Amino acid sequence: MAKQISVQEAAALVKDGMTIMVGGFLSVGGPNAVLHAIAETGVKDLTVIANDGGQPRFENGLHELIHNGQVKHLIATHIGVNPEVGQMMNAGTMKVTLVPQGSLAEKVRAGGYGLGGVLTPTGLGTPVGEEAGKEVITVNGKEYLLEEPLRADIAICYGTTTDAYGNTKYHGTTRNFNTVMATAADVVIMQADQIVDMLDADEIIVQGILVDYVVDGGAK
Amino acid sequence: MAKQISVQEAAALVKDGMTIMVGGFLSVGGPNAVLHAIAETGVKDLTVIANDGGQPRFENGLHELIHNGQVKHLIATHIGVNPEVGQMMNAGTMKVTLVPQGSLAEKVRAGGYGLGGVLTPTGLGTPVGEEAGKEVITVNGKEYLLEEPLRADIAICYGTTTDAYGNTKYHGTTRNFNTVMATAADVVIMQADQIVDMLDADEIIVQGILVDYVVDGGAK
Amino acid sequence: MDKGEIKAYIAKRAAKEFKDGDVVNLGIGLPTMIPSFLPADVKVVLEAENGMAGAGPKPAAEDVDLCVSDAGGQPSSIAPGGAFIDSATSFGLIRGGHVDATVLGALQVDEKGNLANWIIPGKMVPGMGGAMDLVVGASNVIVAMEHTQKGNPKILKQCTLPLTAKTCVTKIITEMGVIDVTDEGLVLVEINPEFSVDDVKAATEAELKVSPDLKTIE
Amino acid sequence: MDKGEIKAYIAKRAAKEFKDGDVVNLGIGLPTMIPSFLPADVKVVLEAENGMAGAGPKPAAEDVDLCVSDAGGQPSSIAPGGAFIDSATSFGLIRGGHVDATVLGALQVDEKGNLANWIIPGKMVPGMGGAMDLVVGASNVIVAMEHTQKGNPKILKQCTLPLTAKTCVTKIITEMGVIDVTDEGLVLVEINPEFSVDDVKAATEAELKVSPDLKTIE
Repeated sequence: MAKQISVQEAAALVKDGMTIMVGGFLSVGGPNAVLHAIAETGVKDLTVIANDGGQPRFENGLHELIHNGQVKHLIATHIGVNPEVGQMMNAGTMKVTLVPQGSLAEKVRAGGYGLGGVLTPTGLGTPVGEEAGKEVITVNGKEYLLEEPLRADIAICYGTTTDAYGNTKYHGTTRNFNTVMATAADVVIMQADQIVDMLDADEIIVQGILVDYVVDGGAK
Repeated sequence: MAKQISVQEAAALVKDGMTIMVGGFLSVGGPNAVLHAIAETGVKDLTVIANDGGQPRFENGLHELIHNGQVKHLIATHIGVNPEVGQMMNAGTMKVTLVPQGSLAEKVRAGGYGLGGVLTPTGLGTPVGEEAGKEVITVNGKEYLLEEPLRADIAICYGTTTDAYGNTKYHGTTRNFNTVMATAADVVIMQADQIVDMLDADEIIVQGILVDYVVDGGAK
Repeated sequence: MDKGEIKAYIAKRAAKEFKDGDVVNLGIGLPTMIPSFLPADVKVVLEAENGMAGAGPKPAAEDVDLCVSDAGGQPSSIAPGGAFIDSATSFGLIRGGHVDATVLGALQVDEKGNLANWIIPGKMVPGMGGAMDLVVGASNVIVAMEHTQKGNPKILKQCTLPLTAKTCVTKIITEMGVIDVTDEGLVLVEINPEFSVDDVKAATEAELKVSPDLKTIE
Repeated sequence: MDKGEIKAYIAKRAAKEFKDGDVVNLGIGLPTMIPSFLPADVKVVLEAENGMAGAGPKPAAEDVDLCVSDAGGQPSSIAPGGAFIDSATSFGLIRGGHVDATVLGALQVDEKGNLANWIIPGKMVPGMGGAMDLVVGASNVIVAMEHTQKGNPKILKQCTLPLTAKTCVTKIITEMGVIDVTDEGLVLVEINPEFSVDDVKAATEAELKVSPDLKTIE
């Protein structure tokens, strides 16, 4: 069984200097209630692994953390939607590491699934490839970049419906990085719109054995 | 839309010398109707990538192909349940390559998802590792085997329920290798227990864009 | 050509690249205009890298589902036969060659088909998002863009900005014409009759061959 | 010890290794007897590598669902809170350290914790199935087996059969006792009172240290 805790209890698990993974894609499928509570704790020097740098509209919790200066290092694929991220990056107040979106998904999955890395053609011959010091490995005459695994201290994920065991399913495009991130952290928090007794075993997207804590994020 | 064809039409797609992937785990979740039709065509010199060597009971289509001598080379994880496979291997009438089950899943996924391979600790220091000529790559001080991708000419997969678009969902433990194999072949055949007009987009396990042909395997 | 018509003109021509059943990923901006120009008998499956294999049109205001967006974060819908997918699956489909074409904009393209479209160091840093995977994974990579940027060529001998990927572009469609990227370099295969071949060459820094079969864009 | 009691004795002792909520993968044969010996307050989640994170007991004949099997291909069931999974997910969970323990048999184990359990060249070729992944991925690798094979030691100085994995075994449970695999070698930590320490040593080819805290198996 996953333990059900409050948004404040979930937020209190995040400590200064931790590396956290945050699910969501711009304003869809992010664990905003927990992120908002983290913003309120004032925790700092976080390294955040996420798809993007949040979106400065709606109630975007990732944007809030960044805006507050609580993030020391952002590892993401796209930051253009939140101009503040680029400004902080250029001003040197926040370090930003850009990763191709598909490579980020595989790096997190590799971290969660015990792989030492994956070989991808993505990024070859670009600033995120050899130039960034990544190893080039040739398989059957074709070159690939070795993308190493990523893990975090805590993954903060969103789910549409979660059960008492932590099993989770999704509606719409809310899965995004939530599914792989739930595999790749020492502690996994699942913020759900709805918590039910038990989901159908055929319909589960994130397995309950991955989830440590369930948080009621409130129905949308 | 995926094209719906008969089991015989599906079987006729398989030609002498082809490499085929066959979903299923022992007697659960295998595309037996199509395999039985392939057995009847008498096609030969097949290379088969599958979890196991079939089970010599129930209506096991993979066992039938092997028993008939239609398989030249079997790439599998476990052959102990079908003693005939070991006998053919030792007699030299069929080549057998054994692969760890988790590595097989990742090799097929890599083949289907455009990765040049994955790094796994599984098999290090064993006859399927360095001794078999696999490259050892060190990441962050830890050794891994480079497992290269696998692909096939045709993947013959099973699904519980498939829709007109080829979208497929599963009941029970029938998913096994069907899901990754559907990504990793030039032509993908999905034998379904049931074919419906359209599945709920939130419930799909194998995406229709992967599936070329749908075959009605008949309800169990 | 009238500035206000350029994007629609490019999108309309790009729409001719697809056949019924193709799986296509469309970048933000101009490429999203393409579906409205598809012939009635051509239905493409839109892959949205944020989570749909089979996206539908932008929903009417009253039909908006906040849990369904496109890769730009804008409200979207699922098409009949579409499937919701996670990011690892989405990019598996893309990287694995299950997407027939991607259409996207560019800052620069060069003679070898190298593409730069994700960063202007020190100025614009949007990040590559899914672009690097898309241009490596999709079977056809079509750049759909205005031919020049404030009068400066964007089709160059060699890209000067950091690359998105090497030798990935297969075709360039602009308001001036259609250029194939071939082993022998860039070849103008279709032209907008409002321009001459010399006009196109003058707006192109790269060496531009002209197809002996040069056609007029209809 | 009575031959007919050996397997149950080993399974009963192995059942004490788990705490409530542990995720455990059980090999075919003897290990599958373990759940029936778990205390009432210890519920483990059974991972079945063929496709369940949370397997239930063998169903009664009238409840058999042909689409639900265990990794041996035998009818099984899903437990409350269990999830059906595909092979890539299953081994991701295993390799990624999300399985707390695996209990499996062995042909040979040695002083370094090396394990051989998948092939006797020229004779028995069952294949490794999921074993190689399980012993590399699970946090605890418990070998539960009869101490000897037809009187011959199976706990050796060095495995002679092809390995399943190097230095992977953390504990060995037999009808004679419980042996921890430590950096200093094999240490007998518990003993079946029907045997003397010398009996155990005589049945073990590997050097066997004896814990100063040696306990009796209850």
